[in-house]
Order: sequence, then structure tokens, then C-alpha cells
Amino acid sequence: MSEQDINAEIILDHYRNPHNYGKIANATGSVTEYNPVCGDTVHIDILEKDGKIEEIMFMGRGCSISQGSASMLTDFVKGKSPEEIMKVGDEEYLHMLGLELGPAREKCALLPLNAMHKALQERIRK
Amino acid sequence: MSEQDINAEIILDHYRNPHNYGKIANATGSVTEYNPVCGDTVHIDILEKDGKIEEIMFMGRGCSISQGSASMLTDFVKGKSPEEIMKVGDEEYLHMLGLELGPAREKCALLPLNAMHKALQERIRK
Amino acid sequence: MIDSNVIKKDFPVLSRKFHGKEIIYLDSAATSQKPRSVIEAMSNYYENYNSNVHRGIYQLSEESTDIYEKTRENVASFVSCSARETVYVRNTTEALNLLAYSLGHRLRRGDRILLTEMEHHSNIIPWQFLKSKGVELDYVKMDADFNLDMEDYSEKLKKNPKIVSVTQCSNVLGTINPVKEMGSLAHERGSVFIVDGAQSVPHMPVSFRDLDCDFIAFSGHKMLGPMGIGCLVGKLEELKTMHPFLGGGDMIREVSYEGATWNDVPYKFEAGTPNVAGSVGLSAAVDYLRNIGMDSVMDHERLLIRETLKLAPEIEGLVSFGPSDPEKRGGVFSFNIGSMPAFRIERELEAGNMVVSGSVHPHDVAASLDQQSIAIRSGHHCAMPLMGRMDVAATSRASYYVYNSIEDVKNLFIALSDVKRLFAR
Amino acid sequence: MIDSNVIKKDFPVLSRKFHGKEIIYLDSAATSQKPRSVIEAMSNYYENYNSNVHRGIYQLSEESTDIYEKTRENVASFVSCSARETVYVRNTTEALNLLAYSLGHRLRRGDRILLTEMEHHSNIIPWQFLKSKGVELDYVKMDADFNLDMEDYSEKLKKNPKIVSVTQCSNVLGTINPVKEMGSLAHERGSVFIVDGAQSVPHMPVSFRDLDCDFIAFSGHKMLGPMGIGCLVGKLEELKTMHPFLGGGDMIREVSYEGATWNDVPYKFEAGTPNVAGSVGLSAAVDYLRNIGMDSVMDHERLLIRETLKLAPEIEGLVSFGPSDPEKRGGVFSFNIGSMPAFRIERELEAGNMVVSGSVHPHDVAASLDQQSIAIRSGHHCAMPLMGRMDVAATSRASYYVYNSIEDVKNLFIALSDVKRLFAR
Ligand SMILES: Cc1ncc(COP(=O)(O)O)c(C=O)c1O
Ligand SMILES: Cc1ncc(COP(=O)(O)O)c(C=O)c1O
Repeated sequence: MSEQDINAEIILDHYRNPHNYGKIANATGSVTEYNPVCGDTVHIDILEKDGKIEEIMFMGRGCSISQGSASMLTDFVKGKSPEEIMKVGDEEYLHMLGLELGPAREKCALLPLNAMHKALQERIRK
Repeated sequence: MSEQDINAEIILDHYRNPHNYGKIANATGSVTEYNPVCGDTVHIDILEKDGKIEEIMFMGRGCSISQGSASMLTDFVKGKSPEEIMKVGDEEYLHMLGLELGPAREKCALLPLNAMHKALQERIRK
Repeated sequence: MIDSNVIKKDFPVLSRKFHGKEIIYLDSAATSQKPRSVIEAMSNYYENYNSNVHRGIYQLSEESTDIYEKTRENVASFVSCSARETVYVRNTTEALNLLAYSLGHRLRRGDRILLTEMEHHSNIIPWQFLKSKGVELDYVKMDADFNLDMEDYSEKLKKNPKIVSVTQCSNVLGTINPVKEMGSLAHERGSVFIVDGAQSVPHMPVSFRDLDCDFIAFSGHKMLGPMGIGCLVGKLEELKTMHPFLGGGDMIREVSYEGATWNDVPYKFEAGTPNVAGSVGLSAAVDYLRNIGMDSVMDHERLLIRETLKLAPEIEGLVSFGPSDPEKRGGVFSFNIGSMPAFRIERELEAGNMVVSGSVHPHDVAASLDQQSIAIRSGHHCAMPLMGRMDVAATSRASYYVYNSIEDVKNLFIALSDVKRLFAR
Repeated sequence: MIDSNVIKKDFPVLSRKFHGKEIIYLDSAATSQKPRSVIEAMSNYYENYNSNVHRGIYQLSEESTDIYEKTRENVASFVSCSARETVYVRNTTEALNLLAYSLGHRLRRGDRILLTEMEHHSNIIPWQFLKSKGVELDYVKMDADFNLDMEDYSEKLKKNPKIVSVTQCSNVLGTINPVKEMGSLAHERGSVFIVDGAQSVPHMPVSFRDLDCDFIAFSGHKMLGPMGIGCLVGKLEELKTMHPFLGGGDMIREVSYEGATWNDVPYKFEAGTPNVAGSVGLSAAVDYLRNIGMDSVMDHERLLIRETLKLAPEIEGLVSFGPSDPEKRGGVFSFNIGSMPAFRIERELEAGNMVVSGSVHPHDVAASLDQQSIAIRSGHHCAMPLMGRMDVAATSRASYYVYNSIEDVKNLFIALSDVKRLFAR
């Protein structure tokens, strides 16, 4: 099995059994991000405490890439500071996922990251 | 010399030395016809008498085809009845001129005939 | 009867292999592939005749003009109209915009336009632009079997719409609408009747005369022709009285610094240097289709759809969108595996089921078929309002043409059963 | 230095013979010929990649999307702008109409638009359409040497036109206008500044950044590329705030039955299936030109124009229209043999001279050169108002490109002396 294939399996696992799926009742930030081209949607709730993402949950519907990516993202950002997360660029994130994606699917993969960044920006503005 | 070439010579002769060039003071019908694509213009004056074209004169400016054709037309229609002239179609007229013309030049050749027909229609309507 | 395996050989792209397998192209509703004869006709034009038309008094330009006008006659005869009624445009989208802008000149506040729920964006947005003028839009409803509700149509016609614009064949559902009947009803009300022929002209016999519509629009690239060329066919009297759309060279008769007068139809609507090579390609495509025969094209696609509808129930949970009667539809098959409603958080929380089980997202369907070298489309198919109406976020769509075989359909369903196994959760 | 005889070999049409002689093509201002590489690039696209872009999740469509966007980057870099600023359209005419319709939304009764006396119809008619809204047009005058009268420009700018639209190079006169300077002056007045680049982008180095204009339009078919593709380049901020032009697929973000929101620039202005093959051809044309170097292209045409202006006086009675300084003009040469005023009967009767002697009508010039296999244009060149301003019914025009040689120019004048002998009266 190539590294590609392994990474594909990992994201599929996340898709089949998403981590951190659901709502946070007392969220300090939340956002719904949507790709009109395919209807992929990710809703993210975050709970910040002491300058760190203490809790994060997502809900959504979409393809295995967008939803698997969302699940992986929630694991990834937990415990990190907003500043750290804001610094993660598209390229870096895609590299982390380790999949070879066409331009259309890249958008799916990036949807959760964009949602996360938006949720943080909203919060920062407050 | 082919027949084509001879006909080309004839129309060129008419162009160089136009017949019936000028105005009719007491015209019974007159019209100016113009092709905006190239600016070719033919003005025709007719004098009808006893149901025949007794006199016809033209003025104009344009290429050898449009002006040569105008000169030939004036010779052709003289003494004919309006009905006879109205019956002359585009195809027939082009055949009479006996030239091989592209679509753009056909318009030049037909300009005087169109003018003639218009002049007669104007008159008929009166 | 068509032998699509023989036909396939005329289409160079279709011999390409991905993952070791020859491509099975099932996205002809988006754009069709081109036979060698079309590609070569264009190259031949550029290599031997290329020049500007209409204004040149040299042989190359006269030949070009002649070629351009002959293609127009050929295309016109294909849809049974006259060359003078045939305006070359870029595609259906431009044709419908031309109509919206030009007919829009006549519309006043409160005037109505009647469309249907199943229109492509290109037959919605141009008309929505007119809302700023106070024009109002209605949409004819569908019935449960994805056909237009003709009672609703009659009802909405009573509001005397100035314009009725309807697709002859839905690019999502395959539904073939009774445009002839609809046109007569519209004309009784004095409405201008427009047919979006983007999905019909390529796939079935269409006669402008017979339809008794005022306009029909179609795209070359969906009917084996090149990109960048299409037609707006319109009744002569309509075209003559309409305001021009694009201004520029060739569409004028006389111009001064103060104003201008217009050239004869169809040139009045063809501003600027036309796509002559495109017209040559389209004409070659028309020859290719005529050679097969449009009845045969339609029959062939019906065969494929019948096979499709036969195989579909074998995929557990497959939901398809389109008329159940294969005689009422074109070669388009939209479906989902499981339910695929648009995400709305309140609804999800209420339902309490956090993950829709058993469903596979259209993106995953398409991506997974791509691994088998099968090209289908997934998404909203430029019909977002229809997606909303059907309460789906997106669908997958397979669409057929002359180069598709029964084996292609079978392979589609073999691959689909794998998809289910891979992605369902 | 360009060796046009080597270049000529890349252009299949140019080996055609009429009357036993290889064609000398002097009508590139109308449309250019295409090198083999451009024709093959398009065939290759259709044979190996053809599919719809942007929405497909299968390999063919992803490749097509990639190809389409790479052509955009390539064309953008050719005129020094970014890909996002580069909107694909059919041709210059469509680009200028897009601007007139879209910017027209902002205009109110009494607003002014400033053009020049030497504009092509496509930079006049779209703006004249706005007269029905009460918009007023002005035209900058020419001086006696066929250059724009910059004093008149400054004067007319004082009326604060909302839009100034100017050709960078006249297709009739060859005049190269100082658009950079004109743009700065227009911007001082807060005008939107538009450059018609149809005759400049193909023939000289043009940098969008450097010009400091808001928009520039050009056509692929005049720069060795195919018909049916062109560009509107615009400043990002302008494109973002403008009203869309054509509505349909790809240009939207979301659509409901009630209304829609727009896609990002440049897609907002690219409704419907784009001409991907056209973009591939244009990109190949850009490669071809870049390989020669636009400085060399310009120098070469200047060489030909210098030779032309040197030989012109040898034809008795030849009147030419265009700046006397070859450094101020492109490779376009308009002329008449003798005077060729429009016919007005009163004037004729007054003058009493029934036949203008010594003059040869442009039609006869072109037709006669055609017998020598030399292709030039005659007519109003889509600039009727300019013809009126110069008091000519029409002119003949020879226009040059990279495949024309000094011998071509010499042959033109040899043939012209015959014309004179044949037709003068
Ligand atoms: C029904 C229908 N109408 C209009 C269009 C628009 O066609 P084009 O993109 O060629 O303008 C399409 C194709 O996408 C279609 O399927
Ligand atoms: C100066 C100028 N502007 C605009 C145009 C229109 O170009 P097109 O016919 O490609 O739209 C032309 C070419 O005819 C031109 O010479």
C-alpha cells in the first residue's frame, strides 16, 4: 500500500466514524461554511479557554473528503491556540492530509479549514 | 479572349465612357440608391411617355462594376415598358452582364437594377 | 440501429485510457465529444480558407463568406428553419441572454415571464436580471413523476405572461416537455414562446417549423460540434423588429457619430468577427448526426435509458430523479445513493440522527467511478433551484450519446455497486 | 530581426496559390492567419482532453480545467496582468459591449462618454445604445496629420465624462494613440479609462500594468489565434463591483427561484460553457508571438511601413491616410487612388464635373490586386463615421503582420501601378 492509499484509508475512516461530531451547548464561537457547487456543509462549534481550543465539535453533510477532513481537523486543532491555527495555510493543510486531489476535491478538503479560520476571525473581531 | 474577358472589357468601357450620364430636368421619376458597405451610389432620373421609358439618365460614383452596370442599364431599358423592366430579376440581369462575380461584387452590379426598380415602384404607387 | 462501438472509433478522445481502462464518457449533457470529421473540418478551414467574411473583395474572403453562409444553411435545414432565421451565437447561454436583453426592451413594470421549475441557470438568471425593471417571474411546477404539471401551466398562463421560456429536455431529469402543445397554449395568450433546445436538438429530431415556437436556442458543443458556437433560431418577423443586442461591426447598415441603423437579419445580431471555423465545425457535426439519423439517435439513447432503468433497482438505496416512462425522457439519468438532503442544522438536531446512513455523496460517487475510468457528473448541474425543490444538495448524473453502448451502462452499474460498498456508512 | 520568409512557412494558408501565384495576405488587421502550432494545439485539445470545465470530478474534466486556467495565466502574463483580471470573451466587440452594458448600469441621464473620431464601430455602437438612457457622447478630434488632437482631448475631458474609451491603434489610419498619457488625464478627472487593444496587443508590447487603464480588450483571431476567443482585462476592483453581463451557468454562486449571487471574478463574467479549445489556441498564439518577441514584431512592421511610405509617392495621385511619422503608427496603410468623396448630387451638379477623373474606386483596387493574388481590404473598415470625417466613401487598406516581407510591399506597389493604368478614366 502506498502512502497515498494509507492516507485515503485514514480519511475514509474518519468519514465513516467521525470524531467530535455534534454540538457544543456553550460554544464561544461557531460558524457554518458551505460550498454551493456541491452542497458540502460543515458547521463548527468551538469552546475556547485560556487561549486554547478546549473543545471543538462539528456537524455537516458532504462527501468523504469534506467530512473526513472536518473530523481530522477537530482532532488536530484541539488544545492549540487560535494563533497557531490561523497560521495553517491551504497548502500546508493539504500536505498534512497527504492526498492527491484535483482542484474540485481540494475545495472539499479545505472547507473545514476555511470554516475554522472564519470561526476564529469572528471571535477575534468581537 | 474568353467571353468573360470580353464582357469585362465591355463593362470597363461603359465605366470609362458612361452613356446617359447626367440629369433630366423634367424627370417623371428619380431615385438615389446607395450601398453603405462601399459607398457605391447611383442616381437615376427617368422620363416616361406613353407607357415607355423615353429617356433615362444616371449619375453616381463607385467602382467600375456599379457604374459600368448603371451605364449599360440605361441603354438596356430605354424604350422598354415599366412592366418589362420590373420583370427583370437579379439572376437574369447578372447573366446579361455575363461576369463571374463574388458575392460582394454582385451587390455592386445589382445596385443600378435595384435603383431602377425602386424608381418604377415609386412611380407606380403614385 | 446504431452500432456505438463502430461510432466510438470516430472519436479520438474515447480511446484514451485511465488506470489502464478506456474511458467510458457519460457526461455528454455537459459537453459532447467530437468526431474526427469535426476536428478536421476546422483544421482544414484554418489551413486553407481562413479570413474575415462579408467585407473582403479577394478570393480567400469570398470563399470564407461562402463557407460561412453554407454552414448556416446546413444548420438551418437540420432544425427546419431558413438561414435568415439562424443567428450564430457562442452558446445557448448567449442566445437566451440575447433574448432577455432584447425582448426586455419591450417589457414594463408588472409584466410577467413564465419559466418552469426545471430550468437551467441560463434560462433563469437572464430573466431574473429583468426584475430590476419590475418584471415578475413565475415557474411552472412539476408533478410527482418529474413531468411538468400542465394544469399549473394553464393556470399560470392566465396571468398573461409576455414571455414563456421552457426547456425542451431537462438536463437533470431527462424530462421531455410537450413544448409543441405548450407553445400553442402560450400563443393563444399572445405570449412569445421560447424553447431552450440545448438538450433536445442534439438528441432528437427537432423542427422549428413544426414546434410553432418563436425562438429556439442550442449549443454546438453539446451536439458533437466545437465549443464557442451555437444558434439562436427565431421567427423572421420577431428578429426583424427586435432591438439589437451587441453593437459593432457587421451588424450595422449605416453609422454616424450620432447614431446607426441596423443590417438585415441575421447579421443584425452578429456583431464583430464571427467564429467561422466554429460554424464549419458545427456544420460537420450536423452532417455526422444527419448521417446517423436523429430518429436513430433518439432510439439508441432510449435503449440505453431503458437498460438503465432496468438495472437501477439492483443498487440498494438508489433514488433516481426523472420520469418513470422511458418514452418521455432523453438520455439523462440523475440519481443518488441514499437520501442527500441539503444540510440544515435545525433539521439535523431535531432528527437526532447525526449521520445519514446508507447514503453516498455524489462527489464520492463520481470520484470513485473515475477510478474505474467512468466519467459522470455530480453537483447541481446548473439547476440549483431544482435541487432545492427536490430537497437534495446535489445528484450524480450519467448522460448518454451516440458513442455509448449497452456495455457502458452495464459497466456503470457494476462500478456503482462497488461505490456502495466503499463509501456507505 | 524577423525573417518573414521563414515565418511564412509556419502558416499553411500562405502556401495557397491563386492564378498561379502564392497569396500575399495583406489583411491582417481584419483577421490574422494562424500558424500550424495554433491549429494543432486545438486539434490536440479536442482529440485528447475535450470536456467541460470547473464542475467535473473526473480526470478529463480536471485536466480540461487545468488547461483552461493555464491558458488564462499565459495570456494574462502576455499583457502583464493577473489571471483573475482576465475574462475570456468571444472578441473585442463582445468585451466592449460587456463594458457598455455593465458600466451602463451606473450611468444616469446627462452622464457623458468620451470616444474619439477614429473608433471602430464596436467602440461606438455599444455606447450609442446608452443614448436611450440620456447619456451623451463626445468624440475627440484628429489633427491634420491623423493624430488625436490632445488639446481637444483636454478640453472635452473638462466635461467630466464618466467613461473614456479609446483605441490604442486605429485599424484605418494606423495611428498609435498616447493611451498612457490619456489614461492619466482621464483618471485625474475620475473617468473610467478603457483601451480598445484589438490592433495594438497583436502588434506591439502592451502592458496592462504599465498603461494604467481600467480595461483593455482584444481579439484572439487578430493575433494569430483562433476565432471565437478574446479577452477583456480589467482591474480587479472594477470587475468585482460591476454588474454581471450574461447570466447562466458558472457565473453564479447561489441561485434560487427568487434571485442569485455571483461567482468570483473572472468567472462572474463567463456565463455558460466556455470556449476552452479557443483558449488553447490563443495561448499557443501567445507562445508563438512571445517566441518572436513583441519588440521584434513591432520593429518588423515599422520596417514594412517605412518601405510603404517610401514607395507610395511613386503611384501618381495616391492619397494616404495616417500619420506621416512611421514611429507613430502600426502596420496599417489606408489609401486611395485619386479623390474618393462620397457622392452627393448637389455637390456634383455644382462642380459640373460629371466624372471624377484619375481616381480608382477601392473596390476596383482590391479586385484588381486579387487578380495578382494580393489580398487587401476595401470599404469603410467598420469606421463609417471616420470615413465621413475624411470625406471619403471608402478606402483601400493594406495591413501587415509577421509573415509579410519587404517583397510583399514591393509587389503591392508594382500591382498598384497596373491598377492605375487599368481603371483610371
Ligand atoms: C437545458 C440547458 N440549457 C442551457 C444550457 C447552457 O448551455 P451552454 O453552456 O452551452 O450555454 C445547458 C447546458 O449546460 C442545458 O443543459
Ligand atoms: C480597432 C478595432 N476595434 C475593434 C475591432 C473588433 O474586433 P472583433 O471583430 O474581433 O470583435 C476591430 C477589428 O475589426 C478593430 O480593428
